[in-house]
Amino acid sequence: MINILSSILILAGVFFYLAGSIGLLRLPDLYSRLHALTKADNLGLGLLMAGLALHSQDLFTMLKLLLIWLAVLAASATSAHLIARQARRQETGS
Amino acid sequence: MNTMGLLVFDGLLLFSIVGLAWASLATTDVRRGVILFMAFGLLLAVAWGRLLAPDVALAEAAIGAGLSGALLLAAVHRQPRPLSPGATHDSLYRSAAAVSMVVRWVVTLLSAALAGTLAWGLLHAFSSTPQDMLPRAIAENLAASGVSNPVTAVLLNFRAYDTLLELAVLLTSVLGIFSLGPATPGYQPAGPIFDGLVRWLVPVLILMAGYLLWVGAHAPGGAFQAGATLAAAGVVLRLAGRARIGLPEGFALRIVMTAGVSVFLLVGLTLLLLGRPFLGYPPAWAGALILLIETAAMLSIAATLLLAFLGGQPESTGVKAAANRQREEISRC
Amino acid sequence: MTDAMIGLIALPLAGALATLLLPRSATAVAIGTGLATTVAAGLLLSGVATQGALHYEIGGWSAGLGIALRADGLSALLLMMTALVALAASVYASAYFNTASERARFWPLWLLLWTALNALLLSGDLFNLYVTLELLGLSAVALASLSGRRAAVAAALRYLLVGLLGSMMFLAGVSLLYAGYGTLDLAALSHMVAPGPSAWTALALMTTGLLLKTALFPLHFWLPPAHASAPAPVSAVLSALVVKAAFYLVLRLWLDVFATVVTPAAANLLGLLGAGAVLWGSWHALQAERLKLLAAYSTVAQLGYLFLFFPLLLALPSGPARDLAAGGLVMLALTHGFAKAGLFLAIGVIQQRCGHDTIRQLDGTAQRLPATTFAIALAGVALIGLPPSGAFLGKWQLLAGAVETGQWLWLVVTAVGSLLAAAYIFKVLGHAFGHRPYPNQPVTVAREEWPALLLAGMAALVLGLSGAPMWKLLELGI
Amino acid sequence: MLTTQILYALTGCMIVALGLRGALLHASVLQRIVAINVMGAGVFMLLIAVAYRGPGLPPDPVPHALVLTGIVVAVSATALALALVRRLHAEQEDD
Repeated sequence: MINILSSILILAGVFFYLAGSIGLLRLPDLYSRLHALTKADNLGLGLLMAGLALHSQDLFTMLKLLLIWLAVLAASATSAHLIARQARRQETGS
Repeated sequence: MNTMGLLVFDGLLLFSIVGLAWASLATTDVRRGVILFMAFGLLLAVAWGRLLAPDVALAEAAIGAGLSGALLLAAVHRQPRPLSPGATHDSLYRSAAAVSMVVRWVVTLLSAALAGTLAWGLLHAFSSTPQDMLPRAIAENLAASGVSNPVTAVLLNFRAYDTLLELAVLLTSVLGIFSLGPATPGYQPAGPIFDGLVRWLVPVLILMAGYLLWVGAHAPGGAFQAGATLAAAGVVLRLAGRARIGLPEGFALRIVMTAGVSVFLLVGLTLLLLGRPFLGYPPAWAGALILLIETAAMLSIAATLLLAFLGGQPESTGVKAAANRQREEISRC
Repeated sequence: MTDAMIGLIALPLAGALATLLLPRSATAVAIGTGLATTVAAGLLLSGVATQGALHYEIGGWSAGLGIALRADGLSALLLMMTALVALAASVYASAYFNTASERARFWPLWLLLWTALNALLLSGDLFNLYVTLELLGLSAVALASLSGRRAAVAAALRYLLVGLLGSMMFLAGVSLLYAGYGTLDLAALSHMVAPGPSAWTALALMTTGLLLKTALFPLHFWLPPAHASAPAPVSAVLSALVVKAAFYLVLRLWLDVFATVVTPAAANLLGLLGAGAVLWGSWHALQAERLKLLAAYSTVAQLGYLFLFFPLLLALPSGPARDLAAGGLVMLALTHGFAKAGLFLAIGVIQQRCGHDTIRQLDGTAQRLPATTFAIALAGVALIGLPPSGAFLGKWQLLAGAVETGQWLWLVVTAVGSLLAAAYIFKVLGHAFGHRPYPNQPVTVAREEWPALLLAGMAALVLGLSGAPMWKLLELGI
Repeated sequence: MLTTQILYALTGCMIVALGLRGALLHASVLQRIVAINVMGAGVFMLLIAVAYRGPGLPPDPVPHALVLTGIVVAVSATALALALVRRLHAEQEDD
């Protein structure tokens, strides 16, 4: 039961990753690509981590997985912000 | 997981690794090349994990991809912009057309021949029965090595002498960098969002470095991974435009830079004076001595990697290295 | 005696740390370290002479599991030469660098370079050799770029990249040997390595990597600019010792580890490259307009002679004739080490005193700097190979071997090379002895002139006359 | 012979060749430095493949230690090379 549930979560995570990657390749401009990448990948990673946490059945491992997700969340949000701000500055030419 | 699935995974991973290596070298845009190289390094870390080499995976991600990438990106950033793409008079840039088609083909064929010969030699080497004397000897002596992670045992006990010289290599590199000029100017202070990230990320990185150092005795980790993590904390502070990035100054800086080699050498020579072989730790003390050496090494590694990122001696130490380069000529013939 | 081996590595390394931590007394610390290291080299040499080849297991772990240091006649002689040359160059450097900041930057890197040379010559482990090669390469590059001038930095960058390429090839060969034989210990490998695809490939890769580092024609392109633009004491050590360290490794691999794998055809290839180096290097030395460039091209040529010995050593059956040829090779290598170091230091004196090293404008140097001019002449005697220099003995054995094995080509190359060497040396001396009035006292600046004079005298006079005991030592080696 | 080991070792050979080609041919010195790093990574892959003993079996720790050393040596050399490049650019701007 837990195995099936974790598999479903992992597969869902992979699906969001795929969507994010397709978005990166197909979307027209930097902002929407950034949007696709960060949002979809963060969600994908979260689902993946949830799936793995269920699979591990160990509280310490679960905490570590949660920590990884939070760290990546913060890092990717910050870097997306920095990239977007830099692009914006270059556009406005200041 | 079944064998077929793993084979597909290996295929995809290796295909991406070769593709990234190719792409990072095929582009004429240096920045793109460096970013692709960093991605290449991250996938290599996955490959090392796949081949059951977690210690190497950690080091690759932190040093191979992370710090090397940061160094290269900073270099790209400082590089003077060519006047028009493809045409520069800079002697560092041989124009692509100057390398004739013939040379290109000869070099390509040579490289392919190298790959072929190397593969031929390796396949022959693999076809003989694997020589497992050494792993067996390590397993037998692991108990006396003071640590239970075999990689740490090799690095800091069985082949500790290699590691001593390796720390000397790091030191040499930084001394060479110092003699080439002062550090690059710092960055502008970061905005609130990046600064907010830095505020909690740096303590986490420091904590993580301590954890990696400690855990290296019995699990993947150790001085190099820990030192790189600590250096990363400094790099993040530097990128956020902080004036203080955790490096001491003057004499204290030199102490930290040399701590790894000094402590290593002192331990080795003290043991020699006590009638043991050079770097021959008594088994009862081995664990403590290794932790002592690793702590000093971690600090040195972190300092040297961070100094390499700064690209020179921090200005505030007051040594104007570049001054007065022209030698006076005492008399003429 | 084995403690001398540890001393040879630990002393200069500790000295490097001390000069870094105490920059004010760096020169005194460095000279003291140099003296101590030279004593250690002397102790090791006498130890090898009395007890035969020595080895030391670091950490007390048996070779293979741990790393072993080894010293035999060949490595002990090279270590002694390294110590004497580096000590003389240290004395010279203490006068050459005249600002405190220059000295503070120079000494730690200098002693790290010395550490690397000693560690390389003592190492008995393939991967440890890779680490020592990198330590040697990085410290040499850092020292070569010390002046910070554009030409020096550009040459140092190329030197570094070529060196890294060489190291990577060497490491690929090491991986291959480890895959095939499961050990990195040189002594163990020399019993295990058998002809076959993996040994051939490993030998080819490692040799190519090392030939890049030792600058054998046609892989020499990086050497002249790097050696000619480095500070004089650094040039001396780069030409005399650093390229020779890589050569030493080629020799070890070919005669020791891969003795059963190498073929006469492969040795002939090395011989041919050596012949190319002799002719090409000597010719360009003759064309050079600056003294330093002349000395650097002459290094390319002199390394060529060393490779002419490979086909002879492989053709001669083991016995007295082969031992004599091997002895000649080592004699030639030692003589070149002393002579080239002396030549570079002497050029350094001229460059500093005259403000240039253009050969055409040397007129009157003999009157103004008699001792330095004499040093150049003595070094010249050794580079040409005139008696009683060690090079004369070396070349004599080369010729004897060539006649014995009927390999006449090497004879012709040696003759032409020596004639060209005579031409470029006499060109320099001709200018130096040009007209200029008033003689001065023979030695004008003792601390700068004596090191060059002693090194050149060692090459031209002492080595040649001390042939017999040295031969005996070498029988313990190769 | 292990399929995984051979697969990774052969990939290592390819990466070595790619790196060598880039190091010899590349126009920009920064990319030559990247190429040498790629070549190094290829050699490291050979070593890690040599260490692999199959799923579930402990790998040989020696090549792992060698590669760790190699990674640190490589980053040291890269840092020095980049400092030389920077100095060269600074000298050029002075001219």
